[in-house]
Amino acid sequence: MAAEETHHVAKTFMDHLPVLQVVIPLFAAPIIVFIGKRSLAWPIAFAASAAAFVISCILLIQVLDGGFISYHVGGWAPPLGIEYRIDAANALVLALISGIGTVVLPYAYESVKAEIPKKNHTLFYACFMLCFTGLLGMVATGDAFNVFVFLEISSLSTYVLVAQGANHNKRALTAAYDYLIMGTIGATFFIIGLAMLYMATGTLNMADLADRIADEGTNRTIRAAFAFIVVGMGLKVAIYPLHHWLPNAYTFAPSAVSVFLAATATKAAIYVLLRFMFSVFNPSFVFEEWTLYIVFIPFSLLAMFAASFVAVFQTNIKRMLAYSSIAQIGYMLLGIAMLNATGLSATLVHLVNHGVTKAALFMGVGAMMLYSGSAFFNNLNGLGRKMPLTGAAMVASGLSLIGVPGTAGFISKWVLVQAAFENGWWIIAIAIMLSSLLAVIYVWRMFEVLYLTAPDPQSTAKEAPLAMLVPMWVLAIACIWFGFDTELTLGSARVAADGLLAGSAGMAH
Amino acid sequence: MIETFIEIGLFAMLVFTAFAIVKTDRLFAVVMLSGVFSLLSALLFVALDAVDVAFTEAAVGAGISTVLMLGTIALTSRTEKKSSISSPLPFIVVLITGAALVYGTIDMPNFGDPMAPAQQHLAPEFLQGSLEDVEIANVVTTILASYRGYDTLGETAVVFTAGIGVLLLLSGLGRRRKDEDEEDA
Amino acid sequence: MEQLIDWAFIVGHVNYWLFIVLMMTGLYVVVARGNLVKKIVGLNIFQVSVFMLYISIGKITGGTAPIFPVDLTGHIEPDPSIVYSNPLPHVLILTAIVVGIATTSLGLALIVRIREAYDTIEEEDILKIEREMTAEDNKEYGAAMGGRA
Amino acid sequence: METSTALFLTMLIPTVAMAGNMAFKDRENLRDGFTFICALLTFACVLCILCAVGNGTMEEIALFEVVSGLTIAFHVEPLGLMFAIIGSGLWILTHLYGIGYMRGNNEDHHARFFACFSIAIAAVMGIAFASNMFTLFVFYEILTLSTYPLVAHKGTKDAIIGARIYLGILIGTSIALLLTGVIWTFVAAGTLDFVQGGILEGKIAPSLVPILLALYAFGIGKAALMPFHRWLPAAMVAPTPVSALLHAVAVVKAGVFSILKVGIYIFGIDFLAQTGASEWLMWLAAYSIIAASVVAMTKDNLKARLAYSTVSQLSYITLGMALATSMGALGGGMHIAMHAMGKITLFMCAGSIYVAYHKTEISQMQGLGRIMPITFIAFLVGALSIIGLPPLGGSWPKFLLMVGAADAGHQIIIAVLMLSSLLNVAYLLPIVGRGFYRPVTDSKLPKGVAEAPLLCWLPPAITAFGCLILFLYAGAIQDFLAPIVGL
Amino acid sequence: MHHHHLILRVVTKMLVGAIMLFAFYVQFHGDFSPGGGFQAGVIMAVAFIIYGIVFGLDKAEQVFPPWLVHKLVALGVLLYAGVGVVSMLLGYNYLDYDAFSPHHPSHGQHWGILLVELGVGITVTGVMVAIYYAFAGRPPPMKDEDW
Repeated sequence: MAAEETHHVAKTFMDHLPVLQVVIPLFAAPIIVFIGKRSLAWPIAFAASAAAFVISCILLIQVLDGGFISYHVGGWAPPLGIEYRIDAANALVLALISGIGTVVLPYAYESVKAEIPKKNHTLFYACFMLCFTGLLGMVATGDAFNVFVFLEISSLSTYVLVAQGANHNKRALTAAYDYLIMGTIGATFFIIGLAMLYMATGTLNMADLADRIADEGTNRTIRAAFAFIVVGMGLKVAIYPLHHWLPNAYTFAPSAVSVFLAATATKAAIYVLLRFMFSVFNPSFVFEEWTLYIVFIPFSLLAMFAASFVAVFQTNIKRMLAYSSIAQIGYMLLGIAMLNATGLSATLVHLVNHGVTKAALFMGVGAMMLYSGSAFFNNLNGLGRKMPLTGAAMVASGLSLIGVPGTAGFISKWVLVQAAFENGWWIIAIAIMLSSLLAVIYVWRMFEVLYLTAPDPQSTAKEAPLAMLVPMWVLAIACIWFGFDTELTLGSARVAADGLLAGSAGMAH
Repeated sequence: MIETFIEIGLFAMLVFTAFAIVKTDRLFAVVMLSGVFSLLSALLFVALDAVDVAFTEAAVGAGISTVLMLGTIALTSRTEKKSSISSPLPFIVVLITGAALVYGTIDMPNFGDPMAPAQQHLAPEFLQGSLEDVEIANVVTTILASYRGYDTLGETAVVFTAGIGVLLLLSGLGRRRKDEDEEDA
Repeated sequence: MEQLIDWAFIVGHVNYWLFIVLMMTGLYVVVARGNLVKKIVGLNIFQVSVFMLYISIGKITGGTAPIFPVDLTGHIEPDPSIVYSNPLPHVLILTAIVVGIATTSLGLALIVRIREAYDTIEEEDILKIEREMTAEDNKEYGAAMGGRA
Repeated sequence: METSTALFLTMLIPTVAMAGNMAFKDRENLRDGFTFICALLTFACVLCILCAVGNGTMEEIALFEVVSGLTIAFHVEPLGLMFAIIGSGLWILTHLYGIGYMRGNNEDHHARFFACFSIAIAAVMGIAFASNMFTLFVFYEILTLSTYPLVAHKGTKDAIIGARIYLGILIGTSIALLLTGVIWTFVAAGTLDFVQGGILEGKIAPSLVPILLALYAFGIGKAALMPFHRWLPAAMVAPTPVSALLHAVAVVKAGVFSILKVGIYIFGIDFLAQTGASEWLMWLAAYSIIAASVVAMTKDNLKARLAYSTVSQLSYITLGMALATSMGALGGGMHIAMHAMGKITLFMCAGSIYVAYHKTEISQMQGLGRIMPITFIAFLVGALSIIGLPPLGGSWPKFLLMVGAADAGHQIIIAVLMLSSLLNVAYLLPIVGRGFYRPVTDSKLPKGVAEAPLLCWLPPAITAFGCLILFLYAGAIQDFLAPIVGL
Repeated sequence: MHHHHLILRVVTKMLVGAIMLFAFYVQFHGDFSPGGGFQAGVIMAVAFIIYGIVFGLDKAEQVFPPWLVHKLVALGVLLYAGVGVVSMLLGYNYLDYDAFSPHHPSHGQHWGILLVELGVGITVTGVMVAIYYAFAGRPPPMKDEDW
């Protein structure tokens, strides 16, 4: 560093954005605990997430031309130091995560009041901030081991957040425990993969890894590393046969947590999977040599049909939405397996669209649970009529989940099917459509319960408080908005997909 | 050569301990064996030149986590119930994973090979950097706190997360239990 | 002429395979055992074995711990004749150990809560209780829907 | 007024009507009056467009681009304009009738009912003026969704099940088949614009054309081509004004209209004729015509019988397209108008009978004609038009279709059309016969003439008269539509 | 819990001091020998835990009150992250310790490493003690004697 000292140029605020994005919420968590005042916890958390959201938007705008921003944490140039590397792919996911976080917090204000004992509020918001930080950190970083560290921050806080549902139903505890076991196995698989990669290349920086794998070709160690990383992250993503932790975790978590997790946690993991598959390992290596077609396509099809089918038979809306999430993850994986720019942009755009849609739906259910006490269909009878604004928001987002034209979900489906046709996969295209029909069935069941059944005469339900309605409607309007104006979502997804498909060349310094 | 024998001896003991853990159903013994496992692994780390890691593993694995586990079994139960159903699935999972791992080892460089990529690519630069730029004798400290200081910040955040997680699950913030009980009442 | 058994290869790899045996023992305890505490112990074994794999990556035959010799005033006295093992895996594993203990403590805290809620820490008993809860939910909410709770 | 402004107003005004219905929820007269004015204004706008454009075409107006290459855009061409005229014109009458029916029948949730109704009309306008397949698809789905609450209106178990079938088939076919076909077309042709002569020629292997056509023909479930016709009878649980809207004006006509659009502007009549891709569709449509008529004869429930009659009549239009001749397509286009006028008359009559005496089964209608003469005479006129007897409008399209069939060299189709007419006679005329010539058996019925409320019998009387008028102006309609097939 | 042996109590009192001293040694000598903030934090926590085991939870909570433990938990992270923020305010990258002594970077590095290790130590001490308090404060299902 001695050489650099003489011509050190002072960094400005704008230069620090990539790291500030993560550090601001990271700072917020201990501040909340340190101050320890219940009344200040929420404002601090909200301010931090709003700041992160603004920063992520600025970053996204900066990288939309296809370039990238590299930030050297600690002043050490990669591959020695840890690098933050923002390109269109992770800027998009960062914007999604921070956006959802910012929208969820006002909602959480009311819902946490109702669901979590007062004495735990301060710690709850601190934990929420840590989860937020972890997700942002694992997406922003360009260092493979740093992914693991931030993955664990988000995972550990998630387990705790899920367990907070125990005040309501004790099964939240076992759900959190199962998630902890599965999550830890996943994370350990991930570091086994990293160990093998490190053994074969001697580096941990993603760009450097990509270069060295591209230069030296693959061997059995690298292939095994790939398998372990995919399975490890697959556990976090809830790829179909590895999804068992997800339904219980989403069902029994407090409403605000379900909203946040459903919209962001699996999405961040999918991003990491994409980053490794396309940027670190060469796409041609990943797919031709590994014939992932044979692995990814069957499992994603299985997810699309089996999980949707299971969702149809649920009596609890939250669990139904959880299974629907597993099915939707199938669509995203299918987009990856298409291995063309359109398919990859379908994955990325669906990642955003589905995040927004699912968050809105979980918010609606959470608002209704304030009065119904549970998310069982029978307890929600006719609530759509008693809570017209909540119900309308759920209709809008439910339509987006089906993929009705004019909604965000339609755009994802369109692009995905287009990608299938570009590859000449007629059967897959029809399969996508058929599986989305299952979504029609389960979403429509929800609508019927909300609108066409007689409400419980003793129900005291009234419209949800404003603090819940506004976030819900922001997301519901986003569901519609992204169905018409795709400049932001699909536009960035296309840039990101091109960057990812460029493979290691896209990571070059 | 003597190193190899020590290592093999340690390995044998580790494997023995691990199998004993599988077999035993008294949780107290399991926890103690788990502590033993950690201590043995710490010894192995010393043999592999990782003194910092050995120190940590001894403090954490044999110390803190044993204490916590003892605390937990005091609060829960002291024996494991034998499972009535035995499924071949776990065994298959383990077998497949193991096979994948063994497959991965085939192209690994030999153990201790100074020409392995891991020794050739970045390690010399770290050693050099610690010597010249940072001027700190313990290279592990240099990398931990400076080169990869951000990882360590993350690590601190993980510890912090665990701390507030346990507080959220088992007690509350700030007060002592008695005060809380009064508030609840 | 290639040898039938490549001894150099076996000697150079046998410790990896031993790590794998340890890892798989740990993993087996996690997936096969029903006692929640024992699962955590299994997880520890699994993770510690992975740590050993990492540390063995850094080992150089004839090397020594990566700490430079210092004189009495604390100044480093470099000695080019000493070979140092690779310190990077050590750093990674320090972080990973901390993550491991964090996971363990959270898992144990959850177990304590589970015991208080279910009065057991055996997976089998818990599943039984949960099945009963589900059956009750089904009776109350499921009949009309023909589905499962 | 700019034509483009008028075009947007046709969609905007019904939307405003919807908002008005929501806003004046509890003030019945204000609400219904407001909607009526909106209906008149919409019709006026359509007429404005008619005056300005005539049977020419107007430049495309793009609203905005969703994805590159996919725009929400509108244009005016004769077929769409005709559909818009029918839709907006009949809205006025259906609205009047709806007010009478809903009030006379003491139904609940009037505001919701009329609001959804208005949205459905807006969607019809969107479909009529869509200038590409994407826009058409968007409005097609809006139409499905907005009519769902109408079908489920009563909220009874039957209504919910009927609505499920309705929605399940329409959404199911449109997403699984139609959308697949649309995306396939987009990938193959690179555009979805409606272009005279089609966009697919040379872009797709001839052997795949029948498959793509099948995706469209079955995907447009609203055209009720067998075996995807079940939603139509299922939707009969809806209040009768809805049935009138669904089965005469908006929904089914949107379906066959889409089929014609696809045949003419996506595939192109010539391309279809060259490849012979539509031949199987022609036979299926012919089968549909006969089979649905036979089923209709077995139905005692009046609305169910009319529903199957609709299934049969819709296949005329599909058949017109599948013949792949200019005359056939023209006949199909014209049948949209003629059948709309005839069928809406029949439905409104059925509703009048229900409002006045709560009769739903044909066997209960003995002698009812003498009590409600106007209703039954209107019904007779509508029935004759459907059968295709001169001097009523329905005779012309059948004639054109036969000419088209002859052009295509399919004499059997001519026989099918004639047989179908006979079957029409067999299932429609006995209803009138019973009404007039059988003695009254139900002692609860009043003696002497006692019609349904004014707003219930007047609209069908007007549309019945319309059937007569259309006969006289059929030539004008034919000339008006001629440009769509390049004549 | 309150009738432990006298010898045990005396020895513990002596040991606690020694353990703390060792913790400080590990904390501040990490530059030259194995150890650092994490290990020091664990050792420091062990001192309090032993004290708690021997003298009882209540006594330990009097000596080291929970509110203080919780503040320390947060303080350590704040210190660590704060070092990064300060380096940022000085115009350097996040956690670039050169900022603390631009003309002699290695001094800056020393300062930075010292501070962040201290942050780690504080948090780890706090967390370990907090976890111990949380577990020990939970009522057991049955008394030790009943097993």
